[in-house]
Amino acid sequence: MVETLEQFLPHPLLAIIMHAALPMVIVFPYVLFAVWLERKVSAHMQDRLGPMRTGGWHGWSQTIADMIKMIQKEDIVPSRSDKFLFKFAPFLAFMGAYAAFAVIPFSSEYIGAHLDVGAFYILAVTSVVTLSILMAGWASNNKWSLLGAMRTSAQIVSYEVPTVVAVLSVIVATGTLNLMTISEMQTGTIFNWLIFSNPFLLIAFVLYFISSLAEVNRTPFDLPESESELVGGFQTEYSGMRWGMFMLTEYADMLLVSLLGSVLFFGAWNSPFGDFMSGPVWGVFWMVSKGMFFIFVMMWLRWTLPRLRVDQLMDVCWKYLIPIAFINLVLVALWEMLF
Amino acid sequence: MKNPEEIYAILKEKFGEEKVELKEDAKVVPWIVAAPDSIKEVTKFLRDDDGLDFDYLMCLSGVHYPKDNSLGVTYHVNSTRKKHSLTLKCIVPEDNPHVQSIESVWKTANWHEREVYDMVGIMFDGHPDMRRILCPDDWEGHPLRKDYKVQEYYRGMKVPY
Amino acid sequence: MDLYAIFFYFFGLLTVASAFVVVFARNIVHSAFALMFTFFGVAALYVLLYADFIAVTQLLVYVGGILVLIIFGVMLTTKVFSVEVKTGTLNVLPATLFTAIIAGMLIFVFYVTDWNIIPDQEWDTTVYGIGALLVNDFILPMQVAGVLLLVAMIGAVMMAARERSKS
Amino acid sequence: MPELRTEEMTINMGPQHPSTHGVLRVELVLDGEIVVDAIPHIGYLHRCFEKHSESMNDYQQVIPYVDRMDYVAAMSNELGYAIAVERMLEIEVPERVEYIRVIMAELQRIASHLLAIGTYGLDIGAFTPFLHCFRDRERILEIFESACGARLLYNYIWVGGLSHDVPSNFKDKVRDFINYFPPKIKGYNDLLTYNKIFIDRTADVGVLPPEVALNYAASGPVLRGSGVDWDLRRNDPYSIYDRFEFDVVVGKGEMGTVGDCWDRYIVRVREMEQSVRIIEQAVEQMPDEGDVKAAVPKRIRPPEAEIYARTETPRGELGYYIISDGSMSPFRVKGRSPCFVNLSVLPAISRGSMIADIVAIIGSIDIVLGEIDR
Repeated sequence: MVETLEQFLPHPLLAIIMHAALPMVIVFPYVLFAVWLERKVSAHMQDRLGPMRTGGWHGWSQTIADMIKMIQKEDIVPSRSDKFLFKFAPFLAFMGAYAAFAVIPFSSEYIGAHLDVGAFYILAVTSVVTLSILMAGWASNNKWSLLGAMRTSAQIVSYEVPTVVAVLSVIVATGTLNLMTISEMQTGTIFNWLIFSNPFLLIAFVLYFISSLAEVNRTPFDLPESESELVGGFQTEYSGMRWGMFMLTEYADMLLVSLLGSVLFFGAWNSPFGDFMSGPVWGVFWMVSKGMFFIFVMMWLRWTLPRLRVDQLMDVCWKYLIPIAFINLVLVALWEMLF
Repeated sequence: MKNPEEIYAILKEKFGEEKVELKEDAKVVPWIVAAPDSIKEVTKFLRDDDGLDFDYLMCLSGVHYPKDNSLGVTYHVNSTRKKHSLTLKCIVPEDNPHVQSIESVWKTANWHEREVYDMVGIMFDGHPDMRRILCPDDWEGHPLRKDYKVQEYYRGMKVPY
Repeated sequence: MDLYAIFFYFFGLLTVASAFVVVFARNIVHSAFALMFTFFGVAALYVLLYADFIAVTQLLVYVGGILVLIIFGVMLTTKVFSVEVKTGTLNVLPATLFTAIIAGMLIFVFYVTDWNIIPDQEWDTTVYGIGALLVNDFILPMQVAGVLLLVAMIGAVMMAARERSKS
Repeated sequence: MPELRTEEMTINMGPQHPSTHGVLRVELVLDGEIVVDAIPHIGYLHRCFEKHSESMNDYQQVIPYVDRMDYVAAMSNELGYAIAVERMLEIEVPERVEYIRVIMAELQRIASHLLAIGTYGLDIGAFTPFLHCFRDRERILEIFESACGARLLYNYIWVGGLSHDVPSNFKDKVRDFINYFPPKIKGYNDLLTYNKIFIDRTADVGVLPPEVALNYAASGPVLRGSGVDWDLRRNDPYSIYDRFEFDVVVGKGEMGTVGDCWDRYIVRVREMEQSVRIIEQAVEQMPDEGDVKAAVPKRIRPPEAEIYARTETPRGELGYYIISDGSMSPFRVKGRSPCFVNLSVLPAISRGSMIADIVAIIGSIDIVLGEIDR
């Protein structure tokens, strides 16, 4: 795809930048939509209507208005904070989240970087978000923020293990780390999807989904923010667009794990109806709808469940998810050997 | 179930008339006045005696009696098992307001006594943490005294608005 | 100057500059965060050398693991709740000597080495090669490393558990 | 192995913190996430209720101030004060007034408990039950609004009666509510009470043993959650509570230890069911016609006397210690607020728990700072 762009643009560097910026076209409108959707989903679960006024139909432009408001807000930097790190952390967070989109195959024709270590790369690059949260928490010079940051890092580092092992199950089954190749392997009908190809991959998916919830700090694992305990966790001192960047990161991360989940288990950009409604453009549609479905499930869980305590969170990870994940990995490998 | 007169009889036998005194002419319910330096023993006895079994300190309030130039502490105690209750009082002079703390008898007295100290200015001897509770630590005066005058300035802020 | 060179110099500069910050920053938390950019730069240089697997491993291990650990260590050991986490300069003379010796050795190696320019060619991915080598030729070292890490992990758990049971 | 040196950290929870339910400040001494000590600091909302009352020219004038003590259960506060003054005056209030008062007080108890369990869910991290509770609380507030025009601070129960009569469709409205409400309790139970995570978060947390609870003079759901069978509506009946049949709910330690947060929570949920029972009986027995004011003189002048009268509000034993010097203004009005006493238990039950548990414990005590600081 870079080659196509190079034909129209004066300099190859421009083509590369254009190519790299393409996921933005999906991520930004998605975040605006997802925040609106979160409000609507929560509202309807709680017998409310949610935003109804802004923009007319069901308040569709509420988040756009909010974004404009946030940009206009005064940029408050606490006087005793570490100014540079405080200002830099939100950007680093978004960088980490966005960099991971480079290897997501949005359709059969578009992938940011055709990397042979795609799945591995995503797991590596998302750790930048952890660092940025630590940075934000420490630079705020606020005890609550630091506690939140500590919790986040402990949580993300722990839950990385079951996530990686669950992803590894898929790698064992497919024999490649390249996400495009994994997607292409699932072409055909819905039964070619990896989740239906191996019963243990179904367990792997459940593990993946639970631990990815923790990776992106969503309820019931939203301890880093945990409004009722830590005020706002690492983002307590943030306001305006810097806070908005964290929000953007959170939703971008949600999309990322949902897309990765659909690539690894649910046939990526493949249509569930075989050849019907398939093709590069439909690919984007299927990819995004699958991602949105998992995001909806995440919202559903968020507005249903209470929050775990920090020791229970660690218990869930180390005592249940990790042993199950490892046993499951062996079973996946056995199944692949036998059938 | 015992009425105040019966309880008084038991207390008089135990502590003697100089320590406890019954006010029978009081309206609604009669009360017992105890000496401020023996209130701890009296309440401990009330709590531990099998026949009385007062396990519940309902209320502890401080009152200023400007007519007699004295301050008072009123204890309302109750027994959840024997189902009787009693009003107990300590009267101390305004210029030397010291009462024994009963925090060790009923833990709930801790905050109540702090409140009385804060509002009326009675010192409780033997209290582990005698600080103001509702007003700031450096507030002047005790607001519930009848002759209380609000201070003009608190940390540079004008107080009477 | 082609794109490759631009990227190379950019990442080379990033690596060196942030390494300088690591050494000279007065605030050790700043040092720790600057270390992240050094690791990034190194990872990017690996990418430019067509060593994608090593690059990603670099990110995963150093940025995701070791750096988080370092920052945790920094935050937990010093006075956490103030931004002034300052370091002083210690042992100037031994450090200078030591650095000079290492620098001399490196420069010596640079001069002695017979640098070959390999003609540009289409590079294949390294993942399969590394995988095959790890499970065929180097299976024993890999297993030994695994056992070592396991022992270290059990040791860490033991230490933490002892601490807990005492309190 | 050398000893690992750890430092304790002091952290301020509040006065601006989402889970302290107002302007409470708790000074936490932490060892990591473990709480070594929790010291509540109160007084941020002190509005001199007692001093104000002493400067009032009339006993009736105290009632709006009483409203503002426990501002989410204003009816119950008014009822306690009215009963105290009526006992001093030795007057009887009309039958119909007593029924209306009981209905109002019990509706208020449901409203207050709804708020308590809703915000408790919020403390634990479940947002949805909170809004469901508010939806149902809204119906009660509507009934109150139709009766007295106010939704939060009613000034409705006066000494010797009510400020004015209930509307003609009052009984129907209350009946509608008691038909509507019980299925909703099941909804809360499904959504929150028996949720595994919720149980994990609250069971065995902040255990308050019954002896300690009595020694601290805890009352209301906090005391009953510890398994002490004590309810003033039954043990020291006031108004006409002796005419109704209802159970006193106590914590049994179903999910953990007796006296843990879950027990205190479930007492509130089950008390709502009992309140519905009381309202049902009261609506059936309530006379349709009758006066809503007793023969009270326009200016109340009680004899020289003193009284301690206590009632069971949603949060526990609310006592008024009133001294009259025979004049028109009260000589001393002391409000013995249940939250003030219940909160003093906090340091005793929170040592050794985690930060998240502190939130759970404060929520389970269900404090209203307006009443603590007065």
